[in-house]
Amino acid sequence: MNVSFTMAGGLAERVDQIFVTLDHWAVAHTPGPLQWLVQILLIVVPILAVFPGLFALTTVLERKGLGRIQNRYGPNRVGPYGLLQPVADGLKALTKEDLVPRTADGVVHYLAPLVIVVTAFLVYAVLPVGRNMTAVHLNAGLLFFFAIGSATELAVFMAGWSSRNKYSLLGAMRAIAQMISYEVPLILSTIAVIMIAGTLAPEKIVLAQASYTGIFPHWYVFTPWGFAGFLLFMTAAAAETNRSPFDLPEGESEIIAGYIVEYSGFKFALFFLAEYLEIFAVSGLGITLFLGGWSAPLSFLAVIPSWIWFFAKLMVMICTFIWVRGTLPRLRMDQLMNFAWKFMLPMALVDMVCAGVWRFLPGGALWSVLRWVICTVIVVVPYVALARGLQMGKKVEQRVYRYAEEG
Amino acid sequence: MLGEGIVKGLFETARNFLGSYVDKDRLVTVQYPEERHPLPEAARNFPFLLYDGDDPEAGLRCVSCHICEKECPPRCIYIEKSTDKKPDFVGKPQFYPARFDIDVSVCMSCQICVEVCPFDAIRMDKEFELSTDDRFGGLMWTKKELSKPNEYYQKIHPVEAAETDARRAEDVEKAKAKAAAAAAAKAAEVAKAAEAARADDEGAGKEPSKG
Amino acid sequence: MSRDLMMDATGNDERLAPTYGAGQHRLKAERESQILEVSIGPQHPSTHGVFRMDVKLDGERVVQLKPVFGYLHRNHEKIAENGSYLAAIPYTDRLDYLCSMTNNWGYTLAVETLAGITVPERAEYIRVIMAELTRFQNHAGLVGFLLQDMGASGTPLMYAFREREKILDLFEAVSGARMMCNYLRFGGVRVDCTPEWMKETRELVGVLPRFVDEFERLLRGNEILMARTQGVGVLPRELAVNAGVTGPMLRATGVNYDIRKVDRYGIYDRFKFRVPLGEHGDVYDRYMMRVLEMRESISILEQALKEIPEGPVQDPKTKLRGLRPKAGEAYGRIESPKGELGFYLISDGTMNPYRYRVRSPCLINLTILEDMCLGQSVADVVVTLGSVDIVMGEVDR
Amino acid sequence: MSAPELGAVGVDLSADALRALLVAAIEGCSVTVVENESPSGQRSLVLDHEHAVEAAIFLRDNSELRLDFCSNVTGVDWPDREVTEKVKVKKMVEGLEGATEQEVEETRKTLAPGYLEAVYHLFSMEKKHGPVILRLRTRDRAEGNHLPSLTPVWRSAEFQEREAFDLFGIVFDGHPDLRRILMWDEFADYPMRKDYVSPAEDEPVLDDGCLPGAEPGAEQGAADA
Repeated sequence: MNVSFTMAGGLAERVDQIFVTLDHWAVAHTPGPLQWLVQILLIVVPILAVFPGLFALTTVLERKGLGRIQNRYGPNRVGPYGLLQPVADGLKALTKEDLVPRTADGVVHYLAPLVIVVTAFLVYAVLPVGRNMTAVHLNAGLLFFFAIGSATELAVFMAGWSSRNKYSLLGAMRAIAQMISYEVPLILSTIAVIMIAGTLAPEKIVLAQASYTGIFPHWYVFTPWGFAGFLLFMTAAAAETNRSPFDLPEGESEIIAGYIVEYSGFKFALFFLAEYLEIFAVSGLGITLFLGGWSAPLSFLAVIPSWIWFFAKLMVMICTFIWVRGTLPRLRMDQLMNFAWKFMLPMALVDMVCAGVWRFLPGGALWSVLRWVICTVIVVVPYVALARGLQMGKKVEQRVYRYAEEG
Repeated sequence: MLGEGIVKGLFETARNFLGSYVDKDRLVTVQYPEERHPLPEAARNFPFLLYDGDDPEAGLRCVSCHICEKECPPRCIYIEKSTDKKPDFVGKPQFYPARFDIDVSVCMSCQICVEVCPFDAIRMDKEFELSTDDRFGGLMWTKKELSKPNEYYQKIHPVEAAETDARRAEDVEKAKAKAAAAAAAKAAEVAKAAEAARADDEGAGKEPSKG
Repeated sequence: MSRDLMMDATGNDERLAPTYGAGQHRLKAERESQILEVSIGPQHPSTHGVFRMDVKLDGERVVQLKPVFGYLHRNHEKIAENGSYLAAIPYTDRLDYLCSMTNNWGYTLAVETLAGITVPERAEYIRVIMAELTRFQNHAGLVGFLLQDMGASGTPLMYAFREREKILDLFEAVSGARMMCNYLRFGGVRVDCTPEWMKETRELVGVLPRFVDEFERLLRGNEILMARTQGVGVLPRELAVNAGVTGPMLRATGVNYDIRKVDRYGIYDRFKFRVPLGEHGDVYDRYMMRVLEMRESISILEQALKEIPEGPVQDPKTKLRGLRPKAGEAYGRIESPKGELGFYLISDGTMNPYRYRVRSPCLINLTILEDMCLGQSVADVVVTLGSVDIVMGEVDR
Repeated sequence: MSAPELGAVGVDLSADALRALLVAAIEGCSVTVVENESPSGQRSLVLDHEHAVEAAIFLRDNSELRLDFCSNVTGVDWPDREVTEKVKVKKMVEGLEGATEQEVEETRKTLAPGYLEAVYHLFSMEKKHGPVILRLRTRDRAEGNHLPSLTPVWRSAEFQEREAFDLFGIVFDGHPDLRRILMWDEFADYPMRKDYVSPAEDEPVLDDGCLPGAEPGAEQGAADA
């Protein structure tokens, strides 16, 4: 424990570290041979409790938020303000008949939702949700995150293949193509952060951003490369987790539900859960990398416990996802691929260059202004050029229409 | 192509999100069982039969003329004519329906029966909360279920009902006047006849005294 | 790509095949084994009802598409032939169940042509008001559904339905029903509109432009929408004319043919409105046609509401019940929101029409669905179908 | 509706003028005009089978007419009907004074053969005029139900001719894809014909027997138990 308890922030610190302290206390009061078990349980159980709870909250938040965006009320009948809606949904999913197509590959069909949920939970191991609140301290935490995260592709393809449905197969093919393509810009956009922070451990990346100039924090998002990287990361994350406008694998209006078309009842709920868990995880990673993780946005707000900040930021991210979902139509497969390889990938590389320039330009009053200008130019010019290049060959523009002459 | 259209769209949805909390024009949803839209006067759902007074049997306006049965586009009305007659609102003896059924599972609420009825006997109801836990029963509405008093009509379609009532009152007046005139004429005739009868003892009693 | 466009000639006479010729051209896949046969529909989220497309796919590329209909077939024409002239009106409501007012108008216009019935002035104005309100709500709904097909989570659809709700309230207030209005009669309309109704309509027409603006801000410049729709589902002009495509879909290809202008039925020659024309004939043009026509509808509504005279709304000489037109035939057509809605009636002098035929724009606009979709991906098929604007009630009749 | 005689650019679209044009342009083409007594005054032209496609191409491509838009295609069924007419015949009548030749009025019943008819409503998108109405008549309602297809001329006839085939049983020779369109493929009859008898409405439905207590004797069994 390298946290220094200062007199002034004593109470705040104690509240901040309350879960850590409780954990230590519980482990300390367990008989020696069982300590390893309690230690594991105290890591696993909170994750299994908190994030599915957040999932339940998010489903109702999403439905209400979308509702308000669309000028409706959203669910408001079950419980106060419709807050118990997820309970009703869960009960419904549990009591529904579990249908397996006769021609489906039974074992794989059964395993797919389990695999996807397990991998979705595993990535939380390296996510710092508060000061000293990382489940497993891994030096190569980011690598672990991406390695495990890409295992969901396996589950998706298992689901799509084993269902033996043409729509499932189309959905699975779309999903594989999309996830593999977007993993590249997703990982590349984090490299800029790794270069600057010089570490792969998420908690150290947070600590690198947890200092302040005056009252303003040193978050990476407030630099040109960081801002671009953040946008790239979140776009790729939306694609990676099949969120709108990249929800092609499920593309309801085209291939009905994609790879989950043959799932019903609780298995469907598991897919749903996994999807949201991935969103939380990848948003959490985005927060860790670019938004200062659990650190407070203004220095004097540090009295509020760090884990509250983490979840507050997470909620903001989720709300943004909902907002985007309520606004944008879906891309088409070839456009999606074009976007990944012709825009996202070059931009991620440019962002790396930008980060490198930022890193090696000297500090100082004049230089810091100059550094800002140079790096902004490095990011904006390719952005405009690439965005123009995306419509190469095809003229995509707003059109002006004529009217028939009066006759 | 720089994403400004997307940003514009995001602002529009944000405006709508916030607007739905303040602008009644945006949030048009009505929380149905607790609050309800007032139905417009013209609203229609399923037909019902009108009767005057308190007795649905005696006051039923329908004279079993079968016009609505023939004109009904989905043919969901079934009428059986009575064998005897009963007096209608102006006192003229008329047939009445021994049976008047509407199959509401077939009825398409088109109001053609109301339009073609020359006797103001059938009108459209506004009641729409008709669901029951009985899936197959209760879909054939009989005369008993269909008959509703004029007061009910006045309640749900006040303007229309006022017009109809005025017209019918006029008819009654006319009929009364006619009856009075006829009675006067008859009385004169009777007097004349009586005078004549006095001569040869032939009565005019065979003719009905009332028209 | 080594796939080539295989064109089968329909005959030796080249005059016979000015266009593709009745769905004869199909893309050939490299290997037959790559073909994936998918039946899109009849139960599919974006086939707009019980419509089915037998699609052959090579990857996600369409190499063959056969529309299959009839799931909602109820032989509307036979039903109408068995009933009287009046009894057919409520059935026309159920053709294109989003636009019952214009359906009524098409039918009453045919009967009026057949029997030589004149319509009072006020009724003509009311008809125009109703038809343009219908057009507005149909087009708004279409844009919503199109975006829904594109995967926009229903936001534009909900905005469209929000305004549609207000228009339907107006319909309900005057006709008694929101969708199945059954309002127009040959020789006029069923009941007169009250002054309060007129006032409400004027108020609504005043706020409708705001709604179109909102739509435009939300959608018009959206890059994803443009990328998804421009150059997708292109319909060549000659093919459109030859295949009898009508309505906004035809005008999106640049053909100036609006029956309101051509036939000047009703009193449409009294109003000033413009006919927007497209250039490319793709989905984006079709979408924009609808948006622009919504604005023109508002302008017609404003004029009609200003000029509407007092007077009777039903021709007193016309017998509604038991109409017996002279033996003969008539074809009456109007510009419904979806295209040319025609009614062909043959009378043999009795109370029932001898032949009653609906020329449904939806069905005929689907003729060229395959031509528009070949070589495109499944996602484009859905969007293209959405831009055709079909209602199964009218396709299957 | 403008009367068909009033073409937008002054082209004479009356049935007689068109008939003259067609007869002049196509050798051997026989065209008859069908009168229309109703106020609509929309008269139509009956084309013969052999020259129908030629005539259609002429109507479509003629630079004056340019009837490029075939709006409506439909079938009409005219069943066999008995024509009762009163004719005066000279006949030997056995009278009181023996047989004499006399003019006697007599009702004679003849069976006018029915036919199926395809009606095409043509308009011009270029010239903005119309309608011109074409009719094609089959020989009879049984085997002779063949007509030349005009789909190769106007693509818009594709689905509508299929519909006429489906509902009336008119076989269009030369149609590229003549299948049933609205009824299912196994359906045998032609529902829009006047002599079609629809099947009884109370056919068994799927619900029968699925509902608890709906099967016959269920109540009985419960009572026994």
